[in-house]
Amino acid sequence: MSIWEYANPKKFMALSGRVLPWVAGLAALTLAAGLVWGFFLTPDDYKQGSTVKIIYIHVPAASAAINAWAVMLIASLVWIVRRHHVSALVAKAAAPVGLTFTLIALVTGAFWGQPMWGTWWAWDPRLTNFLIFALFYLGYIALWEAVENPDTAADLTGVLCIVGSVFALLSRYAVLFWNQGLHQGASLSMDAQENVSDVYWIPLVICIAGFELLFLALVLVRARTEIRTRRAQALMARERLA
Amino acid sequence: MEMRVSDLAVQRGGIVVLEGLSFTLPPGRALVLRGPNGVGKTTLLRTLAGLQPAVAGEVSIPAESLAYASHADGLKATLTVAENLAFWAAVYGTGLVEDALAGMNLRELRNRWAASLSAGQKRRLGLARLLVSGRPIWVLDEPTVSLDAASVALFAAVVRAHLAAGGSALLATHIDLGLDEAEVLDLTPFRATSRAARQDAGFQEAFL
Amino acid sequence: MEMRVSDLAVQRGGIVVLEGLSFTLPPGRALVLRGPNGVGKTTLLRTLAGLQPAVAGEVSIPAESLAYASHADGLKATLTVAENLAFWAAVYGTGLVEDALAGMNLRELRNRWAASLSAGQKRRLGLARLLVSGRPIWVLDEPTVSLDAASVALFAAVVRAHLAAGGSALLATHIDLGLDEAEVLDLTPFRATSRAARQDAGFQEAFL
Amino acid sequence: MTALLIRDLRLAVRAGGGFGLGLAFFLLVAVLVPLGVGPEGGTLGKIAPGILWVGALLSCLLSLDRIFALDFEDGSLDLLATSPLPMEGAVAVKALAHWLVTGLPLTLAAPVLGVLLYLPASGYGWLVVSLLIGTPALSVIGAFGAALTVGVKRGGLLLSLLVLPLYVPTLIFGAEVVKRGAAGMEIATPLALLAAITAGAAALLPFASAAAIRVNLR
Amino acid sequence: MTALLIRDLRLAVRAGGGFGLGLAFFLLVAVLVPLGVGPEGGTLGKIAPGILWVGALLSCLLSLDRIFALDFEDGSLDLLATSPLPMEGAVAVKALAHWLVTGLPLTLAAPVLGVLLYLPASGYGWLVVSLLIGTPALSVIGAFGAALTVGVKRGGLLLSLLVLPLYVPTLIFGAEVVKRGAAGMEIATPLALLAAITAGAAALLPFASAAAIRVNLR
Amino acid sequence: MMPDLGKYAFAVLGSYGVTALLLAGLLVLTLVQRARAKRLLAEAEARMEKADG
Ligand code: HEM
Ligand SMILES: Nc1ncnc2c1ncn2[C@@H]1O[C@H](COP(=O)(O)OP(=O)(O)OP(=O)(O)O)[C@@H](O)[C@H]1O
Ligand SMILES: Nc1ncnc2c1ncn2[C@@H]1O[C@H](COP(=O)(O)OP(=O)(O)OP(=O)(O)O)[C@@H](O)[C@H]1O
Ligand SMILES: [Mg+2]
Ligand SMILES: [Mg+2]
Repeated sequence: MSIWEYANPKKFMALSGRVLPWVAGLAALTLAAGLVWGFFLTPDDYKQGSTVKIIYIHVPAASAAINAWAVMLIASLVWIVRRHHVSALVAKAAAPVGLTFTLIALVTGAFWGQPMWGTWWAWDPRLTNFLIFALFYLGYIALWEAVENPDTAADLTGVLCIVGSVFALLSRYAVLFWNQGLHQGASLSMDAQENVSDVYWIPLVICIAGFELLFLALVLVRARTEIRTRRAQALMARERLA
Repeated sequence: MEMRVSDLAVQRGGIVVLEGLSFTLPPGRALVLRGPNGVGKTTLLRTLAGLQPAVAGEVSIPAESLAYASHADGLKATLTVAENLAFWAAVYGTGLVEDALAGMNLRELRNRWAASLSAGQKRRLGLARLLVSGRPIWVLDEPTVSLDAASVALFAAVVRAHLAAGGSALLATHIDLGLDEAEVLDLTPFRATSRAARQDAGFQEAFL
Repeated sequence: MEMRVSDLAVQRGGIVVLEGLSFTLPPGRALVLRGPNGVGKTTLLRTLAGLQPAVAGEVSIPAESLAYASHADGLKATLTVAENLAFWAAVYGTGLVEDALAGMNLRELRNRWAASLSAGQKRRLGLARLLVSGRPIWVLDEPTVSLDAASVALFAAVVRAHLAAGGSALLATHIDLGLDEAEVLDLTPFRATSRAARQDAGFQEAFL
Repeated sequence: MTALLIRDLRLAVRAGGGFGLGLAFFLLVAVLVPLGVGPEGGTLGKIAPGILWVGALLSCLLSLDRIFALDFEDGSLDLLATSPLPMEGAVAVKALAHWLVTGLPLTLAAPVLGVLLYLPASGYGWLVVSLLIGTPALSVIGAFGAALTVGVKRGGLLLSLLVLPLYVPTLIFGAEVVKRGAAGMEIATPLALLAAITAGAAALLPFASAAAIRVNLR
Repeated sequence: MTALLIRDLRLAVRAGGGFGLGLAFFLLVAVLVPLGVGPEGGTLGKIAPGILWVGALLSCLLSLDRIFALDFEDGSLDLLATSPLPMEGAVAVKALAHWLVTGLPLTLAAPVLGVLLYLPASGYGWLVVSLLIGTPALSVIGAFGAALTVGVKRGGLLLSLLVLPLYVPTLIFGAEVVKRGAAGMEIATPLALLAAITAGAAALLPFASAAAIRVNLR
Repeated sequence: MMPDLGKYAFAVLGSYGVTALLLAGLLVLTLVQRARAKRLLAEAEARMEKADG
C-alpha cells in the first residue's frame, strides 16, 4: 500500500485516530520527563547560573518551529503536485503550531538575553531571522483566513509557502551579511554540541523529542478538526441544494 | 467553429450545481440558456469561458474563438468610450473600433468618460467589446440587463448579423431578447441531484 | 403620506437632464417611470431620495417616510443574509427581519454569506431591505434586474401588498413588472432642451 | 448607532476585514527600520520614540480608506444617507470603530515593539499613555480625510496626502511626550496639547466629515 | 502587450490614478521622520540611507493593490484572462507599469529627499543606483503579493503583511549599498546581490503570480 | 524541592511561565475548535440521517 492512500480523508481519520492517543501520551511523558529532569535535577552553569535551564524550552521550541516550516513546505508541494486534500490541511494545521513555537523561542530567548547580554532584544542574525520567520507564519495564516474558498486558499497558501521558503533562505543570507551577531559566541559556554556536558545534553535531547512529539500531536488534532469542518461544510452545502 | 459540450458537470463553491449537460452550438446558431435564479447559468458560462475547471464531461471549443461577457462590463471609468474599445481592439489584434461604435450606437458618446454613462449606456459599451474582439463564438451572461427596448432590439439585430456572418452565440437571460430563431435550453432539468455524480466532484466532495 | 413633485428639474454632471416634471403619488398607488437609457431616471430617483439637490421645482415628501433602493444593493459580502437584514432593521428601528425573509423567499438562504449568492439571490436580498425599513414610500431603481420570472411575480405581489397596506411605490424600469394597476409615466417628453431652463442650472451652466 | 458599531466591528473581524493587520503593519515598520538603519542599539534607542509614532501613524493611515470606501462602493453609503441615522453620528461611530480595531490594539502592542527598537525603559509608560491619548485623534482626522476622498476611485494615496499634514501636530506632540518621558523630563505641556487636539478633533470634525460625505454622494 | 502597458500608464496619469502619489508619500515619510525623531543632523545623517530605503519600500507597497484589484473589481481581469494575452505576460507588463509610475519617479526624486535627511554627499550617487537596481524587484515581488490577494476585498493590509517579509533581502542589500557608499567603502558585493535578486525575481515570479491569479479567478 | 534559581529567578520562571501560557493558549484553542467541529459535524450528520432515512 502506498503512503498516498492516507491522503484520503477517511483513511487519514482512521489511522490518525488510532495513533493520536499514543502520540499525545508519549509527548506528555517525554516533555514531563525532560522538563522535570532539566529544571529540577541539573546543576547551574558556572557562568550562566540558573538561566541555563531556559535551554530546555528555547532550543527545542526553536528547532520544532523550523521543522514545522519544513512540514508545511513538503505538504504544500504535495498538495500542488498531487492535489491530496489532506496534505493541504496538514499544512494549514501546522502553521499556528509553528507560530506558537516561534513565539516561544523568541520570548524565552528574550528572557535569556536580558541577564546574559543585558538586553531583551538584539538585532542578531539568528534572532532577526526568527522574527521574519514569525512574520511569514502570520502572513501565511492570515492568507488562509482571508480566502473563503478552501481550494483556492490551499493553492494560494501553497504558492506563498514555496516562494516564501526561497525568500527565507535569501533573508537568512542577507541578515548574516548585514550583522555578524552575538547569539553564538557572546556568553555561551556551551553553544556547540561537543561543548555541552552530558549533564545538560541528555535532558535537552529528551526535551527536543518531547517538543517534536507535541508538534505531531497538535498537528494531528488540528488536521482532524479541519477535516471534520470540511466534511460538515460539504454536508451542509449538499443539504442546501437538496 | 462548433462548440460541443457533452455530459458536462460544473461546480460553484465546491458544490456541483449542474450535471449531464450536453449540447452543440454550430456556426450561425444562437442558444438561449434559461433557468431560475441560482440554477447555475453564470457558473456554466464561466466554465465554458475557461475561467474555472469543469468537474466532469467534455467541452470542445476551437482555440482562440470565444469571447466572454460577464455580469460586469470591465470598463475603465477614467478612459473614454473610444479608448476603452481601442484597448480591447489592440488586445484582440483587430481594428474594428469604428464599426463597433457604430454597431452599438455609441458614436455620439465616443469622447465621454465611461464614468459619466448611464447604466444602459455602460452596458452598450460592454457589448461593443464583443464586436471588437472579432471572435466567432459569443458567450454572454445577461447581456441586456438595464437596456431599454430600443437597445434590446439593436442588440438583437447585432446578434443576428453576427450569426449571419457565421458566428454563434450562447446567451443566459431572464428576459425576452426578441431572438425568435434562437433555440432555448432550460437548465432546470440539469440541476445536480444524483449522489453518484457528486461523489468525486468539487473539493468538498472528497469529504463526503 | 403623499409625495408631490412640481415642475422639477434635475441635473447630472452639471447638465440639466429632466425638467418640468410634475406628479403626485398618493398612498396605495404605484407609479412606473419609463424612458430610454440615459434619459435621467436614476438621476431623478436620487434627487427624490435627497441624495442630490434639485435644480428647480419642488419636492414634498413627508419626513422619514422614504426608502430608496439603487442599482447597487449595499450588501456586505462577509455578513450572512440574516445579519445583513438585521443591521438595516436596527437602523430603521423595526424588527421585521423574519417577515422580510419570508416575504422575499430567503428563509433557506438565511445563514449563507451574501458573497455566495447568485446575482438574482443578491437582488432579492436587496429588495428585502425595503420590507425591513417599514417605510411607506418606496423609490426603486430597476428593482427586477437579474430576477427570474418567478421572483418578478413574487416582487409584484410584495409591492401589491405594500400598496394595499397604504404604502406607495415609484419604480424605474425597462421591463414589465406585471403591475398592471400601476400608472406609467414616460420621461421622454421631460428631457431638458430649452436653453432657458438650463440657464441657472448646475455649476457648468453658470459659465454658458 | 450601536447597530452600526456592531456591524463595523463584525465586518472588521470577519475574513478579509483587516482586524489585526494594522497591528501587523506597525510591527513591520518596527522590524524594517532596524534592518534598513542598522543594528546599533545607541542610534536605534535615540530614534525609537519618533519611529514608533511614525509607525503608528502609518498603520492608522493604511486602514483609513476602509472607513467609507467599501460602503460607498457597494452602495450602502447611499442607503445609510437616506436612512434615519444622522450622518454626523454615523461618521463618529465609524471613527470609533476604526479606533477600536486599529488605534487601541496598536497602543497595547507598542511596548513590545519598543523592545525591538531599544526604547529606554523609562519611556514605555509614556509611549502607551501618549498613544492612548493621541490615536483617537488619528482616527477622527483620518475619517475626515476618508470622507473627503470617498468618491475618488482608490483614493488611498490621495487620502494619505491630505491627511498626513493634519497628522503633523499629533505626531510632534506625541513623539515629544515619549522622548521627554524617556529622558525623564517634564511632559505636562505636550501631553496637554495632545489631549486638546484629540478633544477638539473629536468634537468638531464629525460635522465637517458628514458635510463632505453628503457632497460626495451628490 | 504594449496596449496593456499604454492603458495602465494612461490610467495611472488620469484623475485619481495615483501617479505622483507614491512620490508624495515618499516625500511625507522623509518629512515626518525628522519631525518625529528630532532635527539633529548627526543622527539623521546616520539613519538617512535606511529611512530612505524604508520610505521607498513603503511607497511602493501602498500602490501595490492597484496592480490587479481594480481590474478584478470591474471585471476586466476576467476578460483579460479570456483574451489572447498570456497571463504571465500581462503580469509582467503590469509590474513594469507599476515600476514606471512608482519606482522610477521615486529613484529620480530620492536625492532631493536625501538633502532633507542630511545624507552625506558621497551617498547620493549610490542612493540612485541602488534604487534603480532594487526597485524593479519591489514591483515584481509586489505584483506577486497583489496576485495572491486579488480576490480578497480590500486586501491592502494583508498584502503588506505578505509582501514585506519578501522585501527584506532587497531592503538590506539596498540600504547597505547606500550606507557603504556614503562611508566610502566597497559596495560591489551588496550591489551584485541586489542585481541578482532583481533579475531572479523578474525571471521567475511572473509565473507564480499568473498561477495565483488564475486560482483567484476560479 | 524547588531549586534555588538565584538572581535569575525572574528570567527562568518568566520563560517557563510564558511558554506554559502560550502552549496552554494553543491547546485550548485547538480543543475548542475540535469541539466545535465535532458538534457541527454531528449535527450535519444527524440531519443527513433524517433526510436519507
Ligand atoms: C529572542 C532571542 C532569541 C532567539 C529568537 C533565539 C533563537 C534561536 C534559534 C533559532 C536557535 C536554533 C535552534 C536550532 O537550530 O535548532 C537557537 C539556539 C540556541 N540559543 Fe537562542 N535565541 C535567542 C536568544 C538566546 C539567548 C539570549 C541565549 C543564551 C544566552 C540563547 C542560547 C541558545 C542556545 C544555547 C542555542 C543552542 C545552540 C545550537 O544548538 O546551535 N538564545 N536560538
Ligand atoms: N461559495 C458558495 N458556496 C455555496 N454555494 C454557492 C457559492 N457561490 C454560489 N453558490 C450557489 O451556486 C448556485 C449557482 O450560482 P450562479 O451564479 O451560477 O446562478 P445563476 O444561474 O447565474 O443565477 P442568476 O440568474 O441569479 O444570476 C447558486 O445557487 C448560488 O447560491
Ligand atoms: N458626469 C456627467 N457628465 C455629463 N453627462 C452625464 C454625466 N453623468 C451622467 N451623465 C448623463 O446623464 C444622463 C442621465 O443618466 P441616468 O443615469 O440618470 O439615466 P437613466 O435614465 O437612469 O439611464 P439607464 O436606464 O441607462 O439607467 C445620461 O445621458 C448620462 O449620460
Ligand atoms: Mg448569474
Ligand atoms: Mg439608471
